[in-house]
Amino acid sequence: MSFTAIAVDIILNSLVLGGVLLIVAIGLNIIYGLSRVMNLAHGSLYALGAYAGFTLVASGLNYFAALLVAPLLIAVVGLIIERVIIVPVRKRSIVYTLILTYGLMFFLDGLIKYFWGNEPRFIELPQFMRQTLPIAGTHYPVFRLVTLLTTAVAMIGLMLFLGKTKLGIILRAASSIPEMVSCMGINMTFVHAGAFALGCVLAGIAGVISGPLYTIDPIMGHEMLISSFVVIVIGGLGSLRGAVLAAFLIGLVQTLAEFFVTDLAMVIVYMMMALILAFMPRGLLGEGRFE
Amino acid sequence: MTTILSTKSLHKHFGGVLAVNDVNAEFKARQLRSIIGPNGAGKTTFINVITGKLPASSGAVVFQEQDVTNRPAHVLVRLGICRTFQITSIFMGLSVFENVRIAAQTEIGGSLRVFSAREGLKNVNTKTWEILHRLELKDKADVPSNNLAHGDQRLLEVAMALAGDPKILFLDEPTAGMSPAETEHIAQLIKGLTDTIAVVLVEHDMDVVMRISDEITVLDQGRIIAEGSPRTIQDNELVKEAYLGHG
Amino acid sequence: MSEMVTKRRSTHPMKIVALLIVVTCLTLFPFVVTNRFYISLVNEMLIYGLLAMSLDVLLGYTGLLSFMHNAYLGLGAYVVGLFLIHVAPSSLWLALLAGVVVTSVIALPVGWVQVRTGGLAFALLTLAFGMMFYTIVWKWYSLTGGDDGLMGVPHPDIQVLGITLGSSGNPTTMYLLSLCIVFICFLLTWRIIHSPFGAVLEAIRENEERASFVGINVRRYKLYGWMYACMLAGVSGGLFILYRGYIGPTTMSAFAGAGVLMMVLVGGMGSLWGPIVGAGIFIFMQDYISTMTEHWELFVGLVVIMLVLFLPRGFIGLGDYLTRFRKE
Amino acid sequence: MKKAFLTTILCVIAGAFLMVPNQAIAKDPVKIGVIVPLSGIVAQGGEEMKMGIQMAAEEKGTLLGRPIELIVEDTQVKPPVAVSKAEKLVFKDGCKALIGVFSSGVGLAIAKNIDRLNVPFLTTHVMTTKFYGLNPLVFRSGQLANDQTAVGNVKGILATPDLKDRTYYVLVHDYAWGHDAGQRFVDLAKKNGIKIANEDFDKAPIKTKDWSSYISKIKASGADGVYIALITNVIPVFAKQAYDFGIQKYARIVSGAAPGPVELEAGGEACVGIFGASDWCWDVDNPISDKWESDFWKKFKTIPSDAACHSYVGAMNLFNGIEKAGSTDPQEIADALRGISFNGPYGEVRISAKDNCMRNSAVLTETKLAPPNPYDAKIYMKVLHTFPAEELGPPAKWN
Repeated sequence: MSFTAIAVDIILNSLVLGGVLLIVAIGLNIIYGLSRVMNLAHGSLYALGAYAGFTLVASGLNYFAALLVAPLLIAVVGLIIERVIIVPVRKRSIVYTLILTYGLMFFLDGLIKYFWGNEPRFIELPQFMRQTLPIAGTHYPVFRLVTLLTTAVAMIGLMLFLGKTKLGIILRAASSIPEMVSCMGINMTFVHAGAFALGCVLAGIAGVISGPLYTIDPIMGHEMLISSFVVIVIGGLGSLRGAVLAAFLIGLVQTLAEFFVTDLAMVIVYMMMALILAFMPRGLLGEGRFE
Repeated sequence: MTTILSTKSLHKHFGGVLAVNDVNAEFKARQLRSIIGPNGAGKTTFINVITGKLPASSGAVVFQEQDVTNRPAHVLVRLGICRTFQITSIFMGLSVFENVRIAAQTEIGGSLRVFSAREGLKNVNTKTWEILHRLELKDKADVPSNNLAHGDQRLLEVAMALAGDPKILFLDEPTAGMSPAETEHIAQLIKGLTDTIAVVLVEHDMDVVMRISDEITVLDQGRIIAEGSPRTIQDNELVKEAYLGHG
Repeated sequence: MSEMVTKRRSTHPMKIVALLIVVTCLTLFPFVVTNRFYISLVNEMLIYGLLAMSLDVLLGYTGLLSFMHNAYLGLGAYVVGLFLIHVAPSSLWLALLAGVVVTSVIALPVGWVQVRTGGLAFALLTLAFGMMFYTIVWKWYSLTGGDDGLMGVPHPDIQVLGITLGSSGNPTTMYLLSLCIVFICFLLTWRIIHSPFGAVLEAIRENEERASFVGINVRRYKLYGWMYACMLAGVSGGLFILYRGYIGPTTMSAFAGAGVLMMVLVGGMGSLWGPIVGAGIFIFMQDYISTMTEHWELFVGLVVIMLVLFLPRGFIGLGDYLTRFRKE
Repeated sequence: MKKAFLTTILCVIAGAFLMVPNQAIAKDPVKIGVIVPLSGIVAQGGEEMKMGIQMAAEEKGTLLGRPIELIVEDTQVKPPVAVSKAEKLVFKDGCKALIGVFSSGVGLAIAKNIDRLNVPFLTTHVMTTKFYGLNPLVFRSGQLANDQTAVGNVKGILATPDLKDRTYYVLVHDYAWGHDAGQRFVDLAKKNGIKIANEDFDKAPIKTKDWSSYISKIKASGADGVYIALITNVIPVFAKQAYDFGIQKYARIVSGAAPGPVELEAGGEACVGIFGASDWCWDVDNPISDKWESDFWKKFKTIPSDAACHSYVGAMNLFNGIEKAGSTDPQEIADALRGISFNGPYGEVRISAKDNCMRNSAVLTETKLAPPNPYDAKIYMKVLHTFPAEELGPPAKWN
């Protein structure tokens, strides 16, 4: 295999990994930025999204339809969670929210185990996505390319939503100057719930696309949660552009590390995080606005 | 009178918005200077930059001929630049005595004595009682500070700032939300502080400002538009315009 | 954070009496119940009690959340175990010292990075760094035995001033050693928490901004608090490996970290003894319930949620509540 | 009041947990501790092992005239957890023997503590070669050892034209068994002239979900064969991802541990064409095997797997050993187990008196689309060759 072919493989792999990381992390970051809740159960919602996708596809739904429906289901679950257990602690110290959502994470994992059991699950893909596509001397799976495309579409959609729609503009305004928004008569309850639902939609999308990418198992969310922390801490808490930068940086570093040193791949990622934070405590693009 | 603290062409911007624009101010020892201006004039931002809550974008803060720009807050406090906040900031879960005691302990020292009882630091206790006495909070020493009335909480914050032995004290709207009687009490107290230290007052209550200030600085859109005695400020056309123009 | 505070400050004589009674009962326990399984179980409660107490120094007194404090128990345990295997199989005190020193040396740069980033990022970073240690321990097969764990750690004799008190392999002797060290650590921590230093930590917990505006170097004191908590965790790790004789990376996993957090929550933050009681309850429940249900995670999650929503001050909160209830 | 109410509820729930009585004590049963993984990555295998042991216990009915009580504990495939579970089973519950164990790490950990536990310990699913003559109380009965599978696989590769002239990329799971299996295969393959692409083989973390980096490495190495020693549940995961990258189009996969039939179903067509040596699969044809299969299917309604089968064989050996010893004394049971033999689904098996490990024959299988079968399996392991026990040998020093 030629050098270019290997390089193309590595670059595509790191883009796919970075893309999934980005969607999960940016959902987490939006919830935090807009409603000041650090949701540690976000990884479990992502897992739930994957299981929802699995069940929908297994019951005969088209993969792309599942990609639309499952995130909405997760959004509903997220709204229920937000209304029922997050609202009561919103006024308390953030430590309580952290602990509460940490408990929620284990609860959701337990629930997943209870309903779907322990065995790994796979989302069946339509036949055309099971092919490989020759690119620069390598054969790359079509569905991985579709995954990349989905990531891009989701991100562009998110940008348009936040930048162009009235709803998105309100949400963004609320994140920078909450006092002003409540002066303008916008209901903060709506902003908080909206942010949570939006984050959950993203978690759901990530869940469905990583179904065929990896395996679906009850603890798939744990690793993803930690990785998305690394992303948003490196990128800067609450900074969306920072998250994009950090996600692809980590995707690349992790893929390279797995290819060349294999054994200590994750350790290298953590070390990189520690180094970046030692010199930039607020992350790459963090302004410390949300501190 | 000697200048104790001055700013040299101080700037602070948030993104594209200039909140503090080329401010050169001087604060003199044993003088009460008020900073006034319409809402959003950059008063709080200005003292946030001086006291180390926010980093300056450019310019310098000079304290006793020493450049202290962008030093961390705790260093400035140890040098003698203390402050209170617009929104009461005290240790809510602790008693009134403990609130002031910690401030005094930090100033006097002994924070690293891990094997002695905290009640055992004699100098700290003496100083704490002295300040509580001076601010008439002595009777409430054992009350948890979250149970205090709003006025007393504001007063407690002043007490904590005083425990740091300030050379210059910044008070951000100390009378906000107080009854007329409480306002009068705290106004007298502030006036009395200038016997020994410099006080900088950010205040909306014009009555108080005009009555107790030695000098007044008027900020509008991050710039100083007027400076001088209460009388000259009252007659200044620019000031009237600034207040009326912005409502 | 004011909800976390216990206002009791004075040392009531009854408290000292109660403490003495508890310690006496614990001392007599292995002579009354001779089944080695139960002696080991209570020993584990004591060790995790020490760990939970050290987390309480961070969470309940400094207001810092560490999701994976168990990582430092694990580090301490691995260091002591490796020291006993490779360096000196018979020097128990030297091994414990090495455990504490190495744990501190590792915790220092981690803490330094963590305190620079502020409160929320601090909590997230404890998780990320915890996972890093977990990954390293789990990957460094040649040193730690990876997933297979560190097995066959020798059981040195316990010697004080040249007198041999017994082997650490004997459950009863080891139990008494743990009890003794946990008790000393408890007294030491109690002293430190009530010192001027403890007052600074409390101030940081109550209002970080105000703390820096009365002249406290917040980052530095957070780091001191962190270091002390990690040292105690190192001690608990040393005891853990001595009593178990083996350790695996599971002890350092995120799930185990949630367990430690839950011990503190169950017992109640900001009281030192509450978390120790919490550890006892937690380990008892774990032993009891995990044999009955495989859905242990569901249970842990539910209890944590319930505690935060309805009983934020844990076991002590319940005690206070009942006292008030009776008065009414 | 709301708080008071909820607090009370919480207390009542906690109280209820404490009030549930410990298992009602039957009339002095012989307690056997079953240590299997019921959560984590190999929970499926653990379930199957449990079924096999249950089947043996029901077939036996009683031991020494007393009922058999199986107490099952979940190891989570984590050695330290397993040791504390073993301690609990022996010291608290009073089990007279321990059986089960998936994963060499877990097996070795318990073996290291066996003198303290002081009960016979019989593993049914441990493959490490370190078990030969490890401890008088420790036995292996059931699964083949790594040296035996390596021999089986190498012999199989040499005997199969499609596999013979390929270059193999070796990828193992990063723990005791994976390391051992990988090393054994590499050594033996080199001796027999089979080409290896990476002698310093890859060790992937057990948690690995995204195999794309490893697959890129396989592609980059130019190998046209892959030797994997992965935990059986992961085989379909790996196979599927490799399939997506088109690896199966030009390369053949040989597996150190034959994949379990239930997992194969999940992998679908991606799992076709995986070779591997095993002791048993339902394609094995003999009357005992056929009867066992149908009994198993009737009882559990799940495809009979090798994990269930050799756990059954192991449990039968243990129970027969206890009967033969005539007591529950650990040393007497151990003495009785040495040299014991049993004629089960995969023929006559014998626990060697020299090294406490079992000798049995093996088969080389290839996964194929299944013919019509009573278990509704879509994929099955077809027997290609059978190797008698003598050919697989353990090292000469034990024979």
